[in-house]
Amino acid sequence: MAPKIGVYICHCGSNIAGIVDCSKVSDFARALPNVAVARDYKYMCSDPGQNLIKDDIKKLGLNRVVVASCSPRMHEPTFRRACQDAGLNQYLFEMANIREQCSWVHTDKEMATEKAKALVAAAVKRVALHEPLETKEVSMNANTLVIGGGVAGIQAALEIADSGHKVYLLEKDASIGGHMAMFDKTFPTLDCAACILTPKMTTVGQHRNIELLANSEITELSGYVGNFKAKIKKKARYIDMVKCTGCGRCSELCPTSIPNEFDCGLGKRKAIYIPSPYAVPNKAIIDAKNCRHLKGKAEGKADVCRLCQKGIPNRNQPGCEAEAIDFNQQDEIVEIEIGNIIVATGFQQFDPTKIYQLGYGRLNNVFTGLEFERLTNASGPTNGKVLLKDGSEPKAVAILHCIGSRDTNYHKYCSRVCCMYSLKFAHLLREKLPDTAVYQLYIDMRCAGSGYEEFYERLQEEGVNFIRGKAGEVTDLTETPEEKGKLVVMVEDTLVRRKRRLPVDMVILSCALEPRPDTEQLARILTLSRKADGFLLEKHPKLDPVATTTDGIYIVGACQSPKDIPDTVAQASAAAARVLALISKGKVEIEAAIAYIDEDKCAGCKICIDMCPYKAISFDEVKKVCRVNEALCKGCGTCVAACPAGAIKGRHFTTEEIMAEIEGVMA
Amino acid sequence: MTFEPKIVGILCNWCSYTGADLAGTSRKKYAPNVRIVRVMCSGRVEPTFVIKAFERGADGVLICGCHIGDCHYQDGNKKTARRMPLLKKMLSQFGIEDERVRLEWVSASEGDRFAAIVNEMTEQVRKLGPFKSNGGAANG
Amino acid sequence: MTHYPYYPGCGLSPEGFGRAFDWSIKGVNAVLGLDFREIPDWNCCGTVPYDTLHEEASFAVCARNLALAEKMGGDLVAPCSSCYVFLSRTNQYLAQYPKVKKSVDEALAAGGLEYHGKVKVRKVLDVYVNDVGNDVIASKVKRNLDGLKVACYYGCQEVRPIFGKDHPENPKYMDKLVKALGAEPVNFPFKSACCGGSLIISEEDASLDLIKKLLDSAVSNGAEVMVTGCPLCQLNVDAYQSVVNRKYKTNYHLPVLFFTQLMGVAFGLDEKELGLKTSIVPAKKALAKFI
Amino acid sequence: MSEAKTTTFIDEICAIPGGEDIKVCIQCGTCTASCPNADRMDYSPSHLIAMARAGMREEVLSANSMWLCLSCYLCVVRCPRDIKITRLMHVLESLSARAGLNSKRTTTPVMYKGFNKYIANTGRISELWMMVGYYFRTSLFKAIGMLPVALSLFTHRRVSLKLDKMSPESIKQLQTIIAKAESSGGDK
Ligand SMILES: Cc1cc2nc3c(=O)[nH]c(=O)nc-3n(C[C@H](O)[C@H](O)[C@H](O)COP(=O)(O)OP(=O)(O)OC[C@H]3O[C@@H](n4cnc5c(N)ncnc54)[C@H](O)[C@@H]3O)c2cc1C
Ligand SMILES: Cc1cc2nc3c(=O)[nH]c(=O)nc-3n(C[C@H](O)[C@H](O)[C@H](O)COP(=O)(O)OP(=O)(O)OC[C@H]3O[C@@H](n4cnc5c(N)ncnc54)[C@H](O)[C@@H]3O)c2cc1C
Ligand code: SF4
Ligand code: SF4
Ligand code: SF4
Ligand code: SF4
Ligand code: SF4
Ligand code: SF4
Ligand code: SF4
Ligand code: SF4
Repeated sequence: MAPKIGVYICHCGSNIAGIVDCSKVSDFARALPNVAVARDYKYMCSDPGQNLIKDDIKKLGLNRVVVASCSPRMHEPTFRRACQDAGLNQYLFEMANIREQCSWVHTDKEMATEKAKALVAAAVKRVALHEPLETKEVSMNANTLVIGGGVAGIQAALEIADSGHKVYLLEKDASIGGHMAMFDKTFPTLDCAACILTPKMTTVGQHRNIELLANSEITELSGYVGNFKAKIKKKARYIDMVKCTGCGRCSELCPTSIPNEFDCGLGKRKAIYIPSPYAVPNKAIIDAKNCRHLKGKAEGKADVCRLCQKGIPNRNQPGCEAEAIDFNQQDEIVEIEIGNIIVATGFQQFDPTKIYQLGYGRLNNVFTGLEFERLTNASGPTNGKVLLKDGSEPKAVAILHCIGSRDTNYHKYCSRVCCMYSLKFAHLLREKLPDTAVYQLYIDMRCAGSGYEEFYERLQEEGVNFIRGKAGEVTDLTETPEEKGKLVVMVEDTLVRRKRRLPVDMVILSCALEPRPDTEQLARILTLSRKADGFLLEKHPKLDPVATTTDGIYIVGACQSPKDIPDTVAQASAAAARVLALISKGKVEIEAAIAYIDEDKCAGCKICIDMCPYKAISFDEVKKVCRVNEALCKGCGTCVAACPAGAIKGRHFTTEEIMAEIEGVMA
Repeated sequence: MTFEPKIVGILCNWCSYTGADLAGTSRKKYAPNVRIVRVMCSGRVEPTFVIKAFERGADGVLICGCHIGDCHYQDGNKKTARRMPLLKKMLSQFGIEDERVRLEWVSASEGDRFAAIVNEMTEQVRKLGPFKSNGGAANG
Repeated sequence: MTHYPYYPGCGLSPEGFGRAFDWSIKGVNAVLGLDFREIPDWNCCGTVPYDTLHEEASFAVCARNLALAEKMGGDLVAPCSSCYVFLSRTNQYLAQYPKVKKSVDEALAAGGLEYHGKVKVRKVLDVYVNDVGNDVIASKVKRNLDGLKVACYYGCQEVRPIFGKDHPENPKYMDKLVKALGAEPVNFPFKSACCGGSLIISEEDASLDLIKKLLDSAVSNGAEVMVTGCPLCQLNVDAYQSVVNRKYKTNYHLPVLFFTQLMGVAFGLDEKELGLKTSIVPAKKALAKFI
Repeated sequence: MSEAKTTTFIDEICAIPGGEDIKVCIQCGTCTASCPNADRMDYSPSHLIAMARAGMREEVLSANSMWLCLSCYLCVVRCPRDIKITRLMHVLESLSARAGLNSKRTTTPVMYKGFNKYIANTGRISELWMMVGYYFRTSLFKAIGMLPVALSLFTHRRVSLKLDKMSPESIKQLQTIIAKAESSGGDK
């Protein structure tokens, strides 16, 4: 059937028409071979715009369509659907990108118009060669993997599990809870973090639809939306999870005491320990790096310590009575099959030792935000008392904003939550130590959220000293008697234009939220992309902020960008809804633009087999030819380029189609 | 009038094409000399595409893919990189100068970088002048 | 022998106030097997005053030296911190601003020169620590400076404008070198603070204040000598110590040496060759054990 | 103060390489908090930037602030917007001197001018002659105060009456280069 092509040039208001002369382009298109009709219109993606296409298909009997407008990443699905509605196979459509890659990036109208013409010519040449393709449907595995057990992962897991579907919740640490579990209060409502989070954590631990894989990490992923296979490494815990009752006797016996990560190193824990009072799972774990027995074993020493297991019999102190301790446990790899994945791996706090002049790690009583959270937490190392390293109470505290954020030397972005948690800290200080002076050193107060500005005003009323200026330096080199023994914060009060030296006892650094160091590795395993700032990249920042470019994988919470708990939870619920929608549909469409091997041309050289990243090509020993597994092929085309016999066809990206496009842009 | 080179850009869908889109959404201005052809993966690029472009009058070809390690299809770009020496050899047989063909890694967040590469390459090719094919005759 | 083009700058020139730095560098180089070759007929880098009042020409003034060095090949060594900053900065601006490059190229061409931006500018300390290495330096020590308490004073420009290899506020590489000589670097929080050298003539009060803080910190941390790699710092803290004492009623007697002089002492070089006597606060007492 | 004037002053600053940084300052005050001389300045470095952006040309150019900058670069190291404040200070000095507005409450410009004359004439600088020239032009009284320092420098062979000069051909070459750079005035 001879191609009969309709070409539609979009003005996109003035977005395109402001630079590209759209009527000239449509005149040009009209004269191209095989073009039956060419029109330009204000908004092609609008209903009237789409109707233009549908009507022409029906009335003029078009069998190919080209739209020149925005990026295909934006509206290809829209126009494909319009074609389909009018009875045309959706693959008989092609888009020319004359906005993102033309009108928005050029200033010379004439050259931009010429370029737009070339792009349209290319699309017209290409579309003439398009073939109708049928998308296939495969069934959908209803299980979901959630990676990361912070508030984001917990929320998503619960919503999916509650609707009756199985969830694997993967957490690399010994307990779920993430950062929120470390807080005492949360802004702006000052809810007790434990009161709102621990019930959810417990529910996760007991939910019959949730399989909690704590102390575990993902190592490999294969498959595609609806049918993923993941390899999970369950790291040895040295505890039998079934037998352990979480009684804590073992910890009491253990002689090895080390800084507790959960308390940011401000408190101590044992080598065998239960991560926190509300840990889920509430079971012991042995820290192999510090356990005397396991260290000894690694060095070939036969039997060191084991007090936790054996107890101290002569003092009538029995060891673990449940016989739950198992020093022979090994790391274990399990494989699970799932249909969807939600990534909720969160953030890490910026390490302020990098900013030498702030004295963190060098001067006593300079704390990070998370450390201060632990100091105010009733179950923290000081039982919630705000104390200096020497055990006394501070008389003056300075809270320093934007540490590692909004700073080209570290992170350019604003971390979005630190203004608010700094206010929270100020409030907790006013409440716990009413006579202590509190200074907030800020550049801008960023309090955009429901009830946030009101919280700021409340803190002003509570008598906190707000100084507009970023601290330049924290020093213990004092100059006057009243500074003696204190930390001096140097700052310009930019509202009065005076350099000030603030003598205080405690400095809190409101540190940036940054991507976790293993984000790159995780992105590689899951084939996700990252943004310039290192956080995971969403599919579209406005219109699809929870999906990724890989179908079936969603990102939620602080692994996408710094965000607070309300935003995190909203996003987690959104992703859960997306997953549930797919599960309820039960089927997924698989890509039709994939590779196909012409058995007559295939020489059986097997070069393609090694080329395929998805092991989609197998060799037929009988016919001595290769074959593509349609469910596994993702259509990258690497094999097509590599086949010496030219036997592989990359559907929708055939050599002829691409060549035609190249000829077209050069026309 | 200054010589306006024609350059064909072959970009992978996931990183580089998205990066070029980002240059657009952030309104970065760059030279209008590059016309972009989209492929799913830089690993799809065949030497014949490049030769075809020159044959049809291109003065340069720019190939862009995801950074090594970031390939949407795991390591298609590594395969592209491995094919480059072969491609360059073919090009020299056709009398095509090395500087006329560039392979660059551009991620989805590097709109700036994409614009800079286009400008730089346009200038470079402008300096080289229009490409005149020797039809590959000299070396067969 | 490794060769480097060498730019002594006005301070280290034969008539300059920091000539002892030049002498001691040469002495130490002989021991370490380094060859610094003076750029023939170099000119003053112009430093702050020139940049300030003739910003168009200041790049060209620096570039003339770079062009001459480029002909010689190799990394250029500029001992004075200010020369170092202004020469490196010229490289940076030439690369960053086409406008600057154009004007400099034209100016150089008028003088029959050209510069292609290939010269890397480095400090003596950087060459010693990173090209020679502290191990080699330690192996040349003849008189271990055991027990000598040293305040390593880097000054502001040595490490600052991101050209350096060390931390811009808490540099350590001079401390490590001093340790390699057997001496003991003391805690000295002001090690990269400014001495006010560039304004000592016109804004004396401000500068004296800064010098006093330096002396205070070094002496209270037990330093017996201060060493530095900047001729301006050395001049300032040495020559104005008596003025500080007069103004603040203090009584500092802290010898201020070039670190190369200290190296020379450890290598057993002759006191004269090192120009120890050019120090105004005498170093004799502090170094008595070693010379 | 008209808005047109506002744009002009900013343009003037941005036209000098390095001056354009002024646009991205977020007025955080880190530079001032770090500056060893801020307390002596008429306006702190960050204040000066704000005034410049507000188009307060005369006030900015007649301030002593930039002349008190020690070129210690501490502000540059710490500025969260990677602004080369030190360079900006030099830019303002240059504009101030050209406009003839330089502050009379600091003698730094006089010193700088003397310094630069040496470069133009001999290609190199002598500390001693520069000091002599400076005190001669500013205050003889101060010079007397500095006599002991000068004397001690002299007795320790730290300064010399001789001038270290380049060869006449090289001086000529340098002068040609300077003349060309100033005439092409790429920066102005
Ligand atoms: C000091 C401070 C105070 C704050 N105070 C408040 C407040 O008062 N109110 C508020 O709304 N917000 C506050 N926030 C922000 C809040 O912490 C975040 O919004 C929230 O923690 C984000 O939750 P998340 O689940 O995305 O990430 P996280 O809490 O970081 O949880 C991520 C989880 O994933 C796990 N994980 C990471 N990588 C992997 C992997 N590869 N495999 C398996 N598991 C993995 C981690 O171990 C962790 O359990 C504060 C932040 C800070 C730094
Ligand atoms: C000047 C301005 C510029 C902005 N620019 C940006 C920007 O650049 N980027 C950005 O991300 N955000 C921007 N925003 C914010 C953006 O507008 C909102 O985030 C967004 O519109 C919110 O969408 P919505 O659907 O919740 O509400 P709306 O857009 O207000 O839509 C609500 C709809 O509900 C209908 N409706 C109301 N009541 C009833 C009823 N009782 N029954 C039936 N229908 C009802 C209304 O008619 C309306 O159609 C901007 C906002 C403003 C004011
Ligand atoms: S390991 Fe044993 S002793 Fe320890 S918590 Fe579990 S049951 Fe109790
Ligand atoms: S073996 Fe000893 S060190 Fe190890 S966990 Fe048990 S009691 Fe602690
Ligand atoms: S939220 Fe506030 S403290 Fe945090 S980076 Fe943004 S402005 Fe700075
Ligand atoms: S109300 Fe709007 S304009 Fe004002 S601070 Fe909030 S976001 Fe900014
Ligand atoms: S590379 Fe081509 S010819 Fe070789 S086995 Fe694969 S399809 Fe067949
Ligand atoms: S196009 Fe070829 S290489 Fe790519 S996934 Fe499909 S079969 Fe594998
Ligand atoms: S430190 Fe930088 S951003 Fe902050 S006020 Fe100074 S110049 Fe502006
Ligand atoms: S360089 Fe100048 S402005 Fe900057 S901190 Fe030093 S003295 Fe202050």
